Amino acid sequence: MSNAVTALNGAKYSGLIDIADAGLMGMITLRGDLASAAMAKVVKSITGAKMPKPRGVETAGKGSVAWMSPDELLIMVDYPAADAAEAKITDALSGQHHLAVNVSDARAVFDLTGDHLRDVLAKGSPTNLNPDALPIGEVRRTRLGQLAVAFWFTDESAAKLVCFRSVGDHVFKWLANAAQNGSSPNFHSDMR
Amino acid sequence: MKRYSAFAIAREAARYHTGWERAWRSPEPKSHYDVIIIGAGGHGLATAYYLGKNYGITNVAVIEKGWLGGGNTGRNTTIIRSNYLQDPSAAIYEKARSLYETMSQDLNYNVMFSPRGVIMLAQTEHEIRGYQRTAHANALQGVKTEWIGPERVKQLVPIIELSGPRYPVLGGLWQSRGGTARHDAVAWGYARACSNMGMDIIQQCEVTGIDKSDGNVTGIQTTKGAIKCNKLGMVVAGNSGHLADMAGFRLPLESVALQALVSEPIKPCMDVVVMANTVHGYMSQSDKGEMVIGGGTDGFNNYTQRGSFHHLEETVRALIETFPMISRLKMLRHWGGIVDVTGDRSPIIGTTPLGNCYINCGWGTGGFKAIPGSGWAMAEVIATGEPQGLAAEFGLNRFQEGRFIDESVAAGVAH
Amino acid sequence: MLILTCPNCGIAADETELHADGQAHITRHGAGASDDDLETYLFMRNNPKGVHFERWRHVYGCGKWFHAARCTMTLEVFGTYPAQTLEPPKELVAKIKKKRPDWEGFVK
Amino acid sequence: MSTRIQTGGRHLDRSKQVHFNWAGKQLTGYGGDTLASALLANGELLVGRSFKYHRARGLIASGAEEPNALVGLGTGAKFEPNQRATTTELFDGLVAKPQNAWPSLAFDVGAINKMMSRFFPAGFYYKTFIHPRFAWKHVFEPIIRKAAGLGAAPTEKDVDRYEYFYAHVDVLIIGGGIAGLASALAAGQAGASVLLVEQTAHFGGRAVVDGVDVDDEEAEIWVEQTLAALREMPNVTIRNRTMGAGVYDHGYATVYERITDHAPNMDTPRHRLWRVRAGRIITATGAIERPLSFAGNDIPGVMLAGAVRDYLVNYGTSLGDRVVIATNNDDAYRSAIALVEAGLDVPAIIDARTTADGELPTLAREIGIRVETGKAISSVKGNKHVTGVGICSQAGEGGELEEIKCDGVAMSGGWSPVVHLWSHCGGKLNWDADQCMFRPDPNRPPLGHDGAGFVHVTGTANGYLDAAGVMEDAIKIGKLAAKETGHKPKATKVPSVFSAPENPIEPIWQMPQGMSRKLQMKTFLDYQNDVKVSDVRLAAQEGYQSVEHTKRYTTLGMATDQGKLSNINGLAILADSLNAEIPAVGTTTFRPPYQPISMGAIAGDARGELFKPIRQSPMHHWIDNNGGFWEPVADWRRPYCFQQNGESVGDAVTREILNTRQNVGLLDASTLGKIIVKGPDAGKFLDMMYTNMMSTLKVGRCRYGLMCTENGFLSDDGVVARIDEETFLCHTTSGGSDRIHAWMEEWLQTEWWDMRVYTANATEQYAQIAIVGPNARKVLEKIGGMDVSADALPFMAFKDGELGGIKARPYRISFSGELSYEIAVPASQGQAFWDMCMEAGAEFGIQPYGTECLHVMRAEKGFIMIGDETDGTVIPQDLGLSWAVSKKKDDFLGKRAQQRSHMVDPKRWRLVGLKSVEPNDVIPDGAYAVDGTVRDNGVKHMIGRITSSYFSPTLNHAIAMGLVEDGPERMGDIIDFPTTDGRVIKAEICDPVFLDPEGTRQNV
Ligand SMILES: Cc1cc2nc3c(=O)[nH]c(=O)nc-3n(C[C@H](O)[C@H](O)[C@H](O)COP(=O)(O)OP(=O)(O)OC[C@H]3O[C@@H](n4cnc5c(N)ncnc54)[C@H](O)[C@@H]3O)c2cc1C
Ligand SMILES: NC(=O)c1ccc[n+]([C@@H]2O[C@H](COP(=O)([O-])OP(=O)(O)OC[C@H]3O[C@@H](n4cnc5c(N)ncnc54)[C@H](O)[C@@H]3O)[C@@H](O)[C@H]2O)c1
Ligand SMILES: Cc1cc2nc3c(=O)[nH]c(=O)nc-3n(C[C@H](O)[C@H](O)[C@H](O)COP(=O)(O)O)c2cc1C
Ligand SMILES: [Zn+2]
Repeated sequence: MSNAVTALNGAKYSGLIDIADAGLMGMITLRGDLASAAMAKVVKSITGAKMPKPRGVETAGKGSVAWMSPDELLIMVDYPAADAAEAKITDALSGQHHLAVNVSDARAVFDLTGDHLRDVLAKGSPTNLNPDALPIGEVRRTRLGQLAVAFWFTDESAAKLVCFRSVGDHVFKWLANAAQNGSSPNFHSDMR
Repeated sequence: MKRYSAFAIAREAARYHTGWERAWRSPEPKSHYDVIIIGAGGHGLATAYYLGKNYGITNVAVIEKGWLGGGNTGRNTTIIRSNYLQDPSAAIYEKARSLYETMSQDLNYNVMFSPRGVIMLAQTEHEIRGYQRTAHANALQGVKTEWIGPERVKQLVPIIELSGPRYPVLGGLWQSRGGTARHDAVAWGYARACSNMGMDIIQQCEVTGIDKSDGNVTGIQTTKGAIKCNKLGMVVAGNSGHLADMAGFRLPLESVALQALVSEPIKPCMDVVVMANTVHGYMSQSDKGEMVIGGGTDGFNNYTQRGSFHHLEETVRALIETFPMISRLKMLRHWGGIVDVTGDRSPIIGTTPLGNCYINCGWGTGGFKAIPGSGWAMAEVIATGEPQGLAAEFGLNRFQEGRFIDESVAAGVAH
Repeated sequence: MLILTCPNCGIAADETELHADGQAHITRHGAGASDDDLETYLFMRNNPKGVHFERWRHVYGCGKWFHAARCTMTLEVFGTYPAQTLEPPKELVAKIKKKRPDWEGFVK
Repeated sequence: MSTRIQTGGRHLDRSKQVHFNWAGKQLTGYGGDTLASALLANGELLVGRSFKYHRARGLIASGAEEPNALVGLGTGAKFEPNQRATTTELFDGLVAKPQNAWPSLAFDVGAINKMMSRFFPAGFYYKTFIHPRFAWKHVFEPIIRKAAGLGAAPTEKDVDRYEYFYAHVDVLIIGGGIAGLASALAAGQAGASVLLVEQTAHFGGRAVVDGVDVDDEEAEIWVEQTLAALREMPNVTIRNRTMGAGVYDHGYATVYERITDHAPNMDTPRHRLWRVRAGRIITATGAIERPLSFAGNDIPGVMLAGAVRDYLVNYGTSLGDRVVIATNNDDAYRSAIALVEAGLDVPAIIDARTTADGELPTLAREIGIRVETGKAISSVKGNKHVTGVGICSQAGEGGELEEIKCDGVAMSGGWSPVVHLWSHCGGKLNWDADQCMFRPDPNRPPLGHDGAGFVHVTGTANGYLDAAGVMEDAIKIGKLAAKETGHKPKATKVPSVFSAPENPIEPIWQMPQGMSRKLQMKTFLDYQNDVKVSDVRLAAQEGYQSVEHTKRYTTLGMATDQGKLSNINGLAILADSLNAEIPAVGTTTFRPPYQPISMGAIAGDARGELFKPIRQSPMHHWIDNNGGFWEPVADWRRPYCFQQNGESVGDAVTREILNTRQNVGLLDASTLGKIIVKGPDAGKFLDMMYTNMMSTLKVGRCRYGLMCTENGFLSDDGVVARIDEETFLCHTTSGGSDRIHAWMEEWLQTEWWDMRVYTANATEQYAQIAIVGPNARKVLEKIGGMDVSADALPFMAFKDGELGGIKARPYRISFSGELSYEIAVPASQGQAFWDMCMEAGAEFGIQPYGTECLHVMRAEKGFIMIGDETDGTVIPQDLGLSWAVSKKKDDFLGKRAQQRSHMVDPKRWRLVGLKSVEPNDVIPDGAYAVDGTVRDNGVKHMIGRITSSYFSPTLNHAIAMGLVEDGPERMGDIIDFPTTDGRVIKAEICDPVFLDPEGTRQNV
């Protein structure tokens, strides 16, 4: 897999916030009965994390798991571990109706950091980005500009953002444009 | 009725214009009419006009809940063209377009029909093929259109950007005798002519019920009382579903908001009408100088005459890509109209489950251009009681048969 | 610019994150249906002035469909509920009745 | 003459000189000036020409309501027409020029219209220019267009940036006068999150100009303190130069921030359009003063009394040395007093009321001003500026009693609350006859998502003219909004507010009362659009009686100021003409935006590269660097062909076809949709989705499938592979992946939620690369890693394994009729695999090929293409695809619809091949076939049409596919295709499979 490249190919930008290609990440879309014990168990064994609450993201040593919809999780592990994790889930849930798909290559992942994070994202997303509406550790699937994205804050000035691979370039350009120095609306960053 | 002319104006100027008479009467409703038309929009008024003109039927009332011409006729972007793909559409829109050519003279009212030409831009290979198909069909239908290349487009519209980064202009379908007209004047001109034939246009009178007996309409209930009639025509655009509900039948349509906006007026910079369908925007410049811009429809049922703002964003975005100079113009006003969109996006003209009740609706986003043709056809249906002539293919029955008149197939839209 | 709360994920979603898709609770008429039923299924719509039940998808969010009861005259939203039902929940119908005493009630 | 005076000028920084250019002249103002105040200070009274009559016009107002002072601002790529001088802050290097005047503002040729104005009453153009017919388009319209239009069109591409910003707050407060500030404080103290916006650069509004006292000190002090307190609050955000533009459903508001208009060299976006979602919106937008309707009320030097005061107090600028006041209320006396206090002369106050004995008039008399009651202005003397006024009695018909020399007139017809934003989304108004104003009806507010009112109005906008009332109302409303958004308002003390008490206004809608039609023709209502009292009366007389008809007939209120000054005066005249009450006539509809906003701001950042997302395949950059000639395919870009050193697009396509058929070609097929469908009911589900039977497909095998809409029309096609007992992978067209995935989910979620099926859109997980041509197998064998022989991997099968060390799944499917493998590899390794193929294939003649080669090759094989052979009205049966429509299945989507009478009509056009009689004659795309007959209505009868048409280099012959009436029964017939250039192309009907009907090439 040495010849694997991300859609962003290591792109970086620094302005109101720092934008960076988060590199290859192992991701599995898991659909099924989120209430089932077997599901919680396999999620735990793969990521170390517990089952997230609606809209939640749980992170532990080996990986993270994000709640995507009432019957869907996004499991995040190291890129090389994804195939094995997928196989493990399929195996563990063999008796029950579910779907596990490796989507590691279908996405582009960004690391975003900086104090103006909420201000930059709010230039493109209609979702409520006030900290009480989107606290750390909650994932938001929304629109950024014209595209579907998901993001979550890992602390007040750091977030991960995921979009589809084919539009990684567009999202990068969009973010870089929105993060140009001197253009902060200073709504979230100054006032709160 | 005093005729309008330059001479009449000069005469009136001498007495400070105190001698002009009313353009139309505002009578109280009579108890009975041969024909009642509900809806004093362009289509309703044109129907009444041709009932009188073509069939000599003048004991007619046009009932309007608000002010005449205040529905979609008073809030559209006034594009007139007839380069439709399907035969029945091409026929009725071309009839309408040709009637627009002489409307000012026919009505003795300057409706400012301005055949300045309409270009529909092709911005993808798919669109090129669609428009070439339309051009072929139009040639056989007797509708004069022409496929033109990008250089010709630039000649006609110097402010256009041909090589937009996303959707370059690859050419266009050009109808040189398409154009615009002064929308309010169309309604006013017909109203004046109808009133002059002795018809009653009753404004501020809302129809609240339909009286029926034995599968026929006997009359209507209105906010100004009950009125009887021998025949009833419903021509109420976005309110058609509501009226049908009163009459006890359902229609294959939904009412949604369509929006438009105007910029502040500027000196003439664009002489033709441009439609960019891939990016959902169309624009023309009015005689007063505003850029008149139309956008997309909302996805949800709505009767508020307000649309959602994001459609304007999309439209303006697209038009700035196509005409970069408009970025520093300002939006003066935006508004919405409630359009009635049918299952195949083509209109309905014809009979209804009630014997003597006729319907004309479903013009959706594109019926201004059809007003005279539609009135002509609807008058024929009402007068003869038969769905025939230009209306023949537009009956309600087509939905059950699966016989659609679908204009969207060749990259076409309805505006 | 509507805002609707998605009952599937709990987000009060902006209209631009949603996809609207017309009347809800339409009965599918497939193979063997009469001409009338098929026409009703495919084309005939209530299109009311007033209370309307309709289908939405939280397309830029959880991706799930849901239903909303909304007034087409004021755009008031009476409530939203999951799409996996043949008719609106009773409590919602009661709530609407209370707000709109003249409303004829849910008709398919 | 207007000039700068020594004293006053709250906003001015007299230490800072600012140089600017007006109409080619270099002028100087001060920091803090607006363009309007600087022009006035420079004695530049004449600022514009009106729309219709090109009349000379001066400043009327000092703010957003200004109708006359519209200028062309900036140059080149930063030129902007129709910019209001009153809302343009002065900056060094500003360049502005007058509009709608030629050759110059002072001497305007168009002004000839003015002489003719008697012939151009409202709506004259409806009554003339009717004959001869062609003349409208060719003679009259061009003249009218040239004369109309205000500012010049920009010519260059805008170089500025724009952006959006989404903000969610409990309370949005629009307007930063004392009302807005007090509401913000009350709501903020209660803990609500507050956004307070003020359109100008300054807070405080009118109270600070009017000499109001708060807690025994000048209002300004309270304003500063309140601002300071608000700035301390973390839950409050404050923005100046930010206008509430529109109020929309469900608490949505557009708010227009002009970031760099006052300092255009800042390197930030020029405008930011905020989209605010607010729990409650408070509009504290104040009021706008009305002009008085007297003859000559548009002559430069006639100004609103409040504006005269604004220029004096805020900008240390006088309208003139001798200013006559005309009024029907007490407020205008403040202007008189302020002028006298500034050392200027007020020859008289002409008060139309019969008595004026309130505190302010008394004070005015005390300081020596002559007050005339029951009087009116009969005429304004002067042409390009005021030289005097004629006085008459208000009750009469305008007989002049006296002429008073003056160089300015300050008029006040009373104040109209700014109810625009309240009304945008349906808020209703009541007529307050005592105060002569429409004010919001709190019982009929705009309704939000929960059915409750979501807009409150406060302060003068809510009809309170006295400052104390404003303050009390504002605090109450601020608390109410906080409470309604879930907060607990604190008990606060209402500051004590003092302003001079006022006696009632009297309704004066024309001056004098009995003015003749002739005078009415000189009395302007709408300055910008030149609508006069006579025009409104004419509209009423002619039956254009609805206020909406009057508006459209006369254009009253349709100019760029949207009738901020004229609407109320106009409808009062209309009411009078109709003998109706003002509320019965009503207002026209208030529509956003409050003031015009830039198109740039509406479009935001989505311009240029960011205009629309372009989806890129994993090999996008390689293709771009290797001659790829792009074509948009849905949101993707795909290479139409790969151009090699200078060859034409057509030549490239021919080369690619021949090479692929003779050697081997490489196609990036990554854009094809790939949807995984899994579950115990997956087969059953797909049997409903596809017209053919999918549940019987064997694991490891592929099947071509068709999908239809419920109307029976073909909507997508693709190959389905069965991965395991429960799992299928469905390929869709490039444009179809999202649509078909959504379609599947829709059925699963909303109709068959009992089916145990999950789907996932895995389109972008894979790069999919097609290796096509006789040498395809050799290339893969060279790469190695998997047995790809015909036995191990037969036609219509697939296999999981590795190729060249990369996890791969080759499918033996063919869209070209050649030996072909479509290989899915992880997207991240797509480029690596592509490189491997190019390298390994070099010795076998491998070349990449694009979409056009793909299209021609599939047409040679008679394969249909969604979007070419289909257009949303075509059913599979039309295309000879009945074999793919299962007869065994009970049901599938579209089945029933395909049985309707029109769908089974034997006259439906059906697919055939068409071979031009003349081998090089490619039939144009979209051409129709005719049989020579003509229908009753003159239309030439059409019997078919072309769906795809190409020149086939393989066959060296023009080929086409088309739908033809009775086509399949007419093999060998020659039919005619007329072209738009008048030729007729003849073509023979044939089988659509032109090449290798037995399939020997692909099945090896
Ligand atoms: C923003 C916008 C842009 C458009 N652009 C174009 C364009 O560029 N070109 C084009 O060709 N078309 C365009 N259209 C479409 C076009 O405006 C309409 O198709 C056309 O005006 C419909 O005319 P009408 O007479 O059928 O309806 P309307 O003009 O809406 O008239 C219907 C009348 O019925 C009255 N009515 C309703 N219910 C009752 C009742 N119960 N009792 C009494 N009266 C009642 C209404 O008040 C109304 O006056 C556009 C539409 C909109 C909204
Ligand atoms: N006595 C009278 O006849 C009379 C008449 C009018 C006003 N007044 C006095 O004026 C004061 C009114 O105070 P107030 O606060 O209600 O009004 P105000 O006019 O003082 O303040 C309103 C503010 O809102 C701003 N604004 C208006 N529309 C806006 C928009 N769309 N977006 C952003 N900002 C916008 C204005 O620029 C202004 O600063 C009181 O002192 C009152 O007594 C008196
Ligand atoms: C072709 C056209 C041009 C228009 N030009 C103007 C204009 O110059 N100024 C203006 O204020 N409104 C203009 N309008 C908009 C009308 O004022 C009005 O908003 C529209 O007719 C809808 O009516 P409503 O806003 O009263 O509901 C125009 C409308 C149309 C259809
Ligand atoms: Zn959701």
